Amino acid sequence: MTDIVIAILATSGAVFTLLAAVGIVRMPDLYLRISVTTKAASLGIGLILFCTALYFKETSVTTKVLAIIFFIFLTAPVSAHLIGRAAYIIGVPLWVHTIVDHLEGKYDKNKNDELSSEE
Amino acid sequence: MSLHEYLFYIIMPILALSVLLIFVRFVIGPSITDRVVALDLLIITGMGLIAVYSILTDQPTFLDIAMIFALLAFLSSVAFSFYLKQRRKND
Amino acid sequence: MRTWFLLNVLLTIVWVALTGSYSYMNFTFGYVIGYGVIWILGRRDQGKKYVTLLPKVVNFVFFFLHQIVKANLQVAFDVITPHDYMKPGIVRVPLDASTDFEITMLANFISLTPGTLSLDVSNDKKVLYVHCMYLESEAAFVHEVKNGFERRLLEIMR
Amino acid sequence: MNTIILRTASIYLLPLLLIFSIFILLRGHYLPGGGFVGGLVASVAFVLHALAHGTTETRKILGIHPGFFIPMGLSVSLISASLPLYAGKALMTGLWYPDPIPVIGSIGTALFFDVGVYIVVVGVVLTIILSLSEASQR
Amino acid sequence: MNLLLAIVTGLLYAAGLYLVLRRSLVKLILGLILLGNGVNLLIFLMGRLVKGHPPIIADGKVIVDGIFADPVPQALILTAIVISFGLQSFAIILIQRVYKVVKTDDLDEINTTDDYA
Amino acid sequence: MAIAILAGFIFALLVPFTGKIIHDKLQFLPALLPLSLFIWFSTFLFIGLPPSISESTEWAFGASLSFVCDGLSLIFALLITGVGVLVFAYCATYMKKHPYLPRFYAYLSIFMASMLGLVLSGNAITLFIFWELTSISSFFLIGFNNREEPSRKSALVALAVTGFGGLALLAAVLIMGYLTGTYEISAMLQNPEVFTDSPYFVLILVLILLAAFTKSAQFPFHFWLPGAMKAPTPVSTYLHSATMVKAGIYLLFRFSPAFRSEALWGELLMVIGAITMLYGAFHSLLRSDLKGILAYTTISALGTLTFLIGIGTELAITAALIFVMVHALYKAALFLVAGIADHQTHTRDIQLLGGLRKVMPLVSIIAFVSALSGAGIPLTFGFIGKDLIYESTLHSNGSAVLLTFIALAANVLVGAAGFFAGIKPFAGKLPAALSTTVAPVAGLWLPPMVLAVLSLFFGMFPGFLFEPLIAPALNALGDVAYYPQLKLWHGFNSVFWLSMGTIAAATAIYLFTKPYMVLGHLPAKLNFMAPETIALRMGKLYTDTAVYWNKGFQSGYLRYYILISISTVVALAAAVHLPGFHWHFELDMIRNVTPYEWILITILISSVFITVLTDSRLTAVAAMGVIGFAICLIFVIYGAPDLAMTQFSIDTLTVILFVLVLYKLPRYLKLTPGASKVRDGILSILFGTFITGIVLDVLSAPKPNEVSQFYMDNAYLLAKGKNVVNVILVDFRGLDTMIEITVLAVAAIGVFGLLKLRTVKGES
Amino acid sequence: MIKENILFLPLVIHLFAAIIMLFGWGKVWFQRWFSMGSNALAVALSAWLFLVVWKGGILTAHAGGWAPPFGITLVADTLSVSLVLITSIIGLAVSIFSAASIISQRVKFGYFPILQILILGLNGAFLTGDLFNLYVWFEIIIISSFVLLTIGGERVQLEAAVKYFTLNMLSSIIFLTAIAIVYGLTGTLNMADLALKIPAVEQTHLVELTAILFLAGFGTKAAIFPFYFWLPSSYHTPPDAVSAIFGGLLTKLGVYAIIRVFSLLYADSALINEILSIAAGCTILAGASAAIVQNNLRKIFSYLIICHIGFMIAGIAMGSALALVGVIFYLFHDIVVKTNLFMLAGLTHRITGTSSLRDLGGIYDKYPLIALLLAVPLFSLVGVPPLSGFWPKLALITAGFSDSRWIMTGFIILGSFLTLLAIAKVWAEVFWKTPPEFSVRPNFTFWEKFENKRKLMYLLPIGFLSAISLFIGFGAGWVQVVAERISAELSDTLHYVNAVLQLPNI
Ligand code: NA
Ligand code: NA
Repeated sequence: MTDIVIAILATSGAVFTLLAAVGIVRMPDLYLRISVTTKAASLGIGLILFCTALYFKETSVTTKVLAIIFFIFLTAPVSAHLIGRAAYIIGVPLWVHTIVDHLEGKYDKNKNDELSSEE
Repeated sequence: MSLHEYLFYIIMPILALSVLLIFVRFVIGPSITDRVVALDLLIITGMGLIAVYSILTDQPTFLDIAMIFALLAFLSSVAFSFYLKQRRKND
Repeated sequence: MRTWFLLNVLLTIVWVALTGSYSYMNFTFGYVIGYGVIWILGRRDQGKKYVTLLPKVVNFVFFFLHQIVKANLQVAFDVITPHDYMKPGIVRVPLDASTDFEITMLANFISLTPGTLSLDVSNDKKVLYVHCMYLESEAAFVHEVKNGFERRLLEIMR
Repeated sequence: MNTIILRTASIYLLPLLLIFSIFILLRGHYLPGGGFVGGLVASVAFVLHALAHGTTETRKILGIHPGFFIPMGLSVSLISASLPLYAGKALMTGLWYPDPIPVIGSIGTALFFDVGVYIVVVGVVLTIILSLSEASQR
Repeated sequence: MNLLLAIVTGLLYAAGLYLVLRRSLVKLILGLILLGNGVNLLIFLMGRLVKGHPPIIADGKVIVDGIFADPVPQALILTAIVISFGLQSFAIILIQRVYKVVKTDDLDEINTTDDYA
Repeated sequence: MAIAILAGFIFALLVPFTGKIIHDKLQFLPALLPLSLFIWFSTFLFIGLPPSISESTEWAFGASLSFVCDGLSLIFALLITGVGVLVFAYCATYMKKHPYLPRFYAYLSIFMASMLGLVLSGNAITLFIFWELTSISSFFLIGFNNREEPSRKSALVALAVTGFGGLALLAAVLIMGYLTGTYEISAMLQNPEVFTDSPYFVLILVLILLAAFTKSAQFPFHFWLPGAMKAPTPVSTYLHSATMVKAGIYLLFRFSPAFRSEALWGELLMVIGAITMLYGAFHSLLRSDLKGILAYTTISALGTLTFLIGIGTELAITAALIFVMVHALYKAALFLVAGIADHQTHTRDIQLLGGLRKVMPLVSIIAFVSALSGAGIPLTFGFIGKDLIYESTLHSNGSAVLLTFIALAANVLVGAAGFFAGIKPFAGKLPAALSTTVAPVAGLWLPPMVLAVLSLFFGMFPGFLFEPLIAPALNALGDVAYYPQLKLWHGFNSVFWLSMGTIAAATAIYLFTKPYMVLGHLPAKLNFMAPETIALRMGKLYTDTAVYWNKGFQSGYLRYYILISISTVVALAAAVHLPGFHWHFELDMIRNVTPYEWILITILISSVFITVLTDSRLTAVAAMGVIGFAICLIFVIYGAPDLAMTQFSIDTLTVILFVLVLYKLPRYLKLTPGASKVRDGILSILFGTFITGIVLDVLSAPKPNEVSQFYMDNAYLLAKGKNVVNVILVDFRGLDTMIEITVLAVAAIGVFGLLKLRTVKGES
Repeated sequence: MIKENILFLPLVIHLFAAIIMLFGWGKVWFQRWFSMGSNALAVALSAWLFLVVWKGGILTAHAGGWAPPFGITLVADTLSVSLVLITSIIGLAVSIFSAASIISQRVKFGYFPILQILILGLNGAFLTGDLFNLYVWFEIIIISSFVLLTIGGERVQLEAAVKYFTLNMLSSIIFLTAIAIVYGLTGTLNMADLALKIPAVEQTHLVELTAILFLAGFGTKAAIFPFYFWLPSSYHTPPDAVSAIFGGLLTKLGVYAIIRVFSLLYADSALINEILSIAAGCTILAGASAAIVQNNLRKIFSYLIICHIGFMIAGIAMGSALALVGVIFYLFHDIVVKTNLFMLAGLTHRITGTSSLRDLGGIYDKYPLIALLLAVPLFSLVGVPPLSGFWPKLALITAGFSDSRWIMTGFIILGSFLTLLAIAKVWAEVFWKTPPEFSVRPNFTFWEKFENKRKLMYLLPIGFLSAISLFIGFGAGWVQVVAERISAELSDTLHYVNAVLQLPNI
């Protein structure tokens, strides 16, 4: 029974990961690649890690797995944000079909780390 | 097919294939940020490989490595983005 | 609220120590019992907010999982089919969330959802810039964010 | 870096990673980990904090100059290594408390030695990285 | 796998050497790091490959039964890695200082100490 | 006897601290040292040489402080201390004003002690030690006027030549010691067949001759001696005429009993001696500098001595022994006189000097007597010497006529040169420039006076010398068969006519020619083929080559250093490894490789290539990250979790460091030309292939597991840990870890210093 | 405390000293005095250790209490303890010299703790009986020397450091590769154990290969041809006190490692001896020739280091007992003299403000007593008999003749001759010559401006080492006895192995 659950979870995890992998190759610009990959992979790896918890059925392993998953879900969006932001600042181009860019011109030319205030 | 065989013959290859694909992005770039994203993802996927491998070898202790991977992947993303902006600043 | 949560944790620990079983189930059980005790004791005054928090959290978790799965499938479909359906754009979302913690949580949840990515927060913390993959209309997207993630999050956190 | 998302996240990451690092340190004698990796994780925690908040903030949290950890750690290690000399044994001979305790295992000089390693690593990595980022901000 | 890893080891040595022979300071350090990786792999191989059996005594046991990966090379590599980390970090800072002071990272211009004084 | 030698060294240590006293009140105090020694040695003349004057203390490596005073040593010891007394006394006046007088005395007494040690040593190594010390003290004395470039240069040249000879002597002594098993000279020379019959005989011979010839200024090594005249005149008198240059002669005397039987010895000595004496004699006539003339006549005299020893008959040896003394007496006197002339007139050029007899009649008599002795006029000691020389050449077996002719020619020239040096400055009119010249004080003329008196005394009563001095010396050299008659008058035999002819010819040259004016330009003209020029040019060639070689090797280009080092390693290692290396490929070797391993390897290899080939530094760094990641996964797969953790943490930290540093650095430039890329590529591939081969080779061998098995068995039981790797790190091999963290600590301190420390410019 | 624990003391003392000084970070006077004090204590401890070993024979101590070959064993035979003693003496001298000459800015940035750690590393390397541990000691020496080399961060220092670092790292990598292969063949790292196991390895070509790799690794540290390039490009750049300890000890460590490893693991390898012979000749020639043509005082000394390393390598290549006596004797002499020479260079630099022969001069006229003092190391180096350099050369040349190694002996003689010329030139230029004028340097405190105490601290270590040189020269008999015992111990591998592995003596 557990084995089947594990198999299912592992499969879906692996598939999500594969999706992310395909996505990162296929997506046309960096921002889309980040959008696609970070979460899909996080989800996929989270699922696979959960399999290990189920498989070993030990408190210590489960704790660890939960900790890792928590950690991934805490850090993945932060690093996605950081890289996306850095990319934007250094001028990594958006996809040509991007329809709107509200950030355009918002970064101070001199202090490009600073996003100007709204007022 | 036992769970181990399933993991070994199906899951591992899928993950390995993902790794390869991600690596393709790493190779083709084109911008350095692409490579950074690819590296990040590579490490995350590596965690999956390690998790499966820990089941295959019955060694839960490998999970600690996965934890370290997660931590350091984050750190390197932070560092790279720090660098990218600093470089811009100093250009 | 923190006090109440700590009280709950304390009660859980007492329970676990009393029963002497350190399994996850027992922890959860101890937490539920402690929660019940708090619910009974404090439902009329400040404890009320804490007591009502749990359903909200559960609600949010399900909402979030739903979002994730939905978005994932959408992205997945896009990825595996040859045609690109994306209509990406960077959208300016005005914020009601005011503390750093609230903004961070919101931004992270938005990022975690496939197809959207929080790019930056303005210096005065009033605006969040979000990169969105399937942007049908800007207003709709902003509304979706504000009524979806932001509202639910702020409900829990305030 | 000027992003509240990172800054906020790093505030929560710091204690989490420190706990994790101590965990890694203490169980090193039984399972993978130990003073070195533990120390690295701890320093990574502070480095993250420094990258997010700037070194001044991090120094405030540390309280003392990170370089000070180096002699501290070295002396912990060296003292636990040379304690056996006073007991008439060779340098670094393990002296053990008789009964093992859970998670950590046996308490003995080797453990304190590893703690010293941990502290040294924290001191070294932080000294290097904090001085470097200070120098690069100049 | 022995064969593949032997080739990889050789490749790391070769690449390290090649980079060390360039004129850029950065490449010099990268080359040294690659060489360090090569050495680590070589030490690891010298302990002979054993798959999936880390040298850890299982719960409830007092010795390791059966086959196990040789722990000695692992310990040696750990020591070597840490040491090279110390050296490398110093070297990395050094190249920064060199660049600041000499204003070049071209190794060919860093040869005043061999001049006839 | 050791005390006698030591006295000089102790004196040298004390004298620099005497301060002013040595300049005035106690100015003659230093002369007491050689005087007392001279008296001590003189006692041997009267009480005879007790057979047991040999003291021995083991030192090290076969050297022992053993001193033997036989007849030969005694002659030299008396010369050294005797001339020493006079020179020291002379200096007291001559150098009185010199600020460096104390150290001058120190050098001089070191020299005297060393020279005594040299002639008294019974041990060959000790002899060598003193030999070198004489060279060194000579170096200091030649360079005594240290502020003058020519002085320094001459000192260097002299040291180079004599130092070279010294090493030859060392080599010779060591080979002989090795062959005979002893360094005690007497024992060494007891069975000369041991080395005369050995295959190394010629080598030993050549080495000894090199030593002797360099020290005694034989052609073509003579050139340092004229240069040595840059030293103050007393030094020239003492070292470069009377004593030190005779050290080589002493050596030849000492070893002649052992080598005499070999024809080569005699032939070489005669040839070189003859060339030297003619060369020196001829050159002496071309000089107008007083000391130059004296230097070349000294060279000629040294050649004569070598020549005589080469003839090797008892008569010749006797002649040589006598001539040593003759030469010391007259040449020292002439040098001191030259010093007086210089001191009083501030010039040494005989073209400018003249008529000084009017100012300093006493000195002119001294000079006259000495010059006559040099020319071999009867009633002077020189006559006895010349007499014996002609006798030995005439009685030599073989080409007596030729030898006699050579001796004659040299004597004529040297005699004339002696006149130019000893008579010319005093004869004729006093030039106007010298009109203010005053007579020297007694402290200056007394010492040469003693010498001149002795020249006359021994010239008239040569027999005094034989019993106490010459006979024991001959004895010491193993010659007992024939005692030549030392007397003033032998009758009108051929020897007498030769002597007379010599005098007549020399006088004629002096009176009727001015070779230093007519031919004075010759030395400069022929300079290009002078041995000195050739030697210096060879030295220059050598230093040029050294510069060239040094610039080639120590080019400053790091990559060439690496290239050379690694190529050497690869070449050497391949040379030993390839012959024993047999390897063949089997498919089995890769059959068990799983797909994920293939992928890992693919990634790893590609990343290596990216690192090497990319144009972007950051990509290279990121690719390094991937390499680390892949290696880390390999570690995981093959059971090394600790390694994986550490490797990955370290890699990441390194990447971070790089990243923090990189943006300060310039971008990669295309710097290296293609050709060197190919070259480096080939070397790298060879290196890599070689490593791969080694790895496979080792992996095909069995590995004993004793140590790891011990760790696995005892990690828990004895060291209370279950993670064996960690137990090794903190317990079994904890010392490594202790040092390792110290390494980290040092690195951190270093980084901190690099980043924060700025030294004040200029201060260091 | 058990007797064997004495062995740890020369290590522990320096590490403790370093740590305590790190706690006193930035306290200049404390660091200076504490460093000198601990070095003085170290001399006493080393002397004690020397006496214990001299009386009782080879002493071993097992870190962690693990019997060899399982733990790391420290082995003190006569060679090791002699070198530890000399290192301590040099350490004391350099410490005093540093206290006088190292500016307070450098002291504030950890100069003295790192000096202590460098000495610690040297002592450790001399005492260890474990191959990998030797590598670790080598590394600590590299890193601390690296830091000392760069401390202050002046341009030449940095440039030098790049070369120093790279070539030393490469040698470490080669060394480590060799260790790995040895481990892969034998499964052990204890040198005594290896001495037993290596002969049993069937693939002799691999064994010889490791010998070559070790040779390259150690050869780089020892600065033999063609691995010496790092030395002349770096040794003249750091502060003089640093050059002094580098020049005295670091290359000699390489020589020690060659002696130790080759006498234990590859005794009587004809191939290695052949290679060493060629290397020795080239080393002598390269070093001496370059020394002749250099114009920087410290560079001349640097090249002379190389030349004289060649002497020692030549002796090792000859391999006879007498040759080894010569090598050991030379090692002792050279350590003392080279350290002293670089301090001398420091002193002349302090007096004249320059290290270039062109601008140097006048010391003989102005400071005759200093000139006299400095003459001792200079002429000891040349091997003017009977000073210290003479005796080992005597032994080496004799050994060369006894083994009919004519060419190599010729090289030694040639090297001696060229050394003589180089030093004579130094003497003439630095001491005799009247300098153009003493250079004017802002911010530079000339010797004349020093107060007497500081002058004394400059002269004290030079005088101290000169006295030791004189002792080695005039008391050559005693040193010979020590060297002969070491030579005998080195030839008797079995005795060493038995002492370490505690097998019953056969
Ligand atoms: Na560990
Ligand atoms: Na020498």
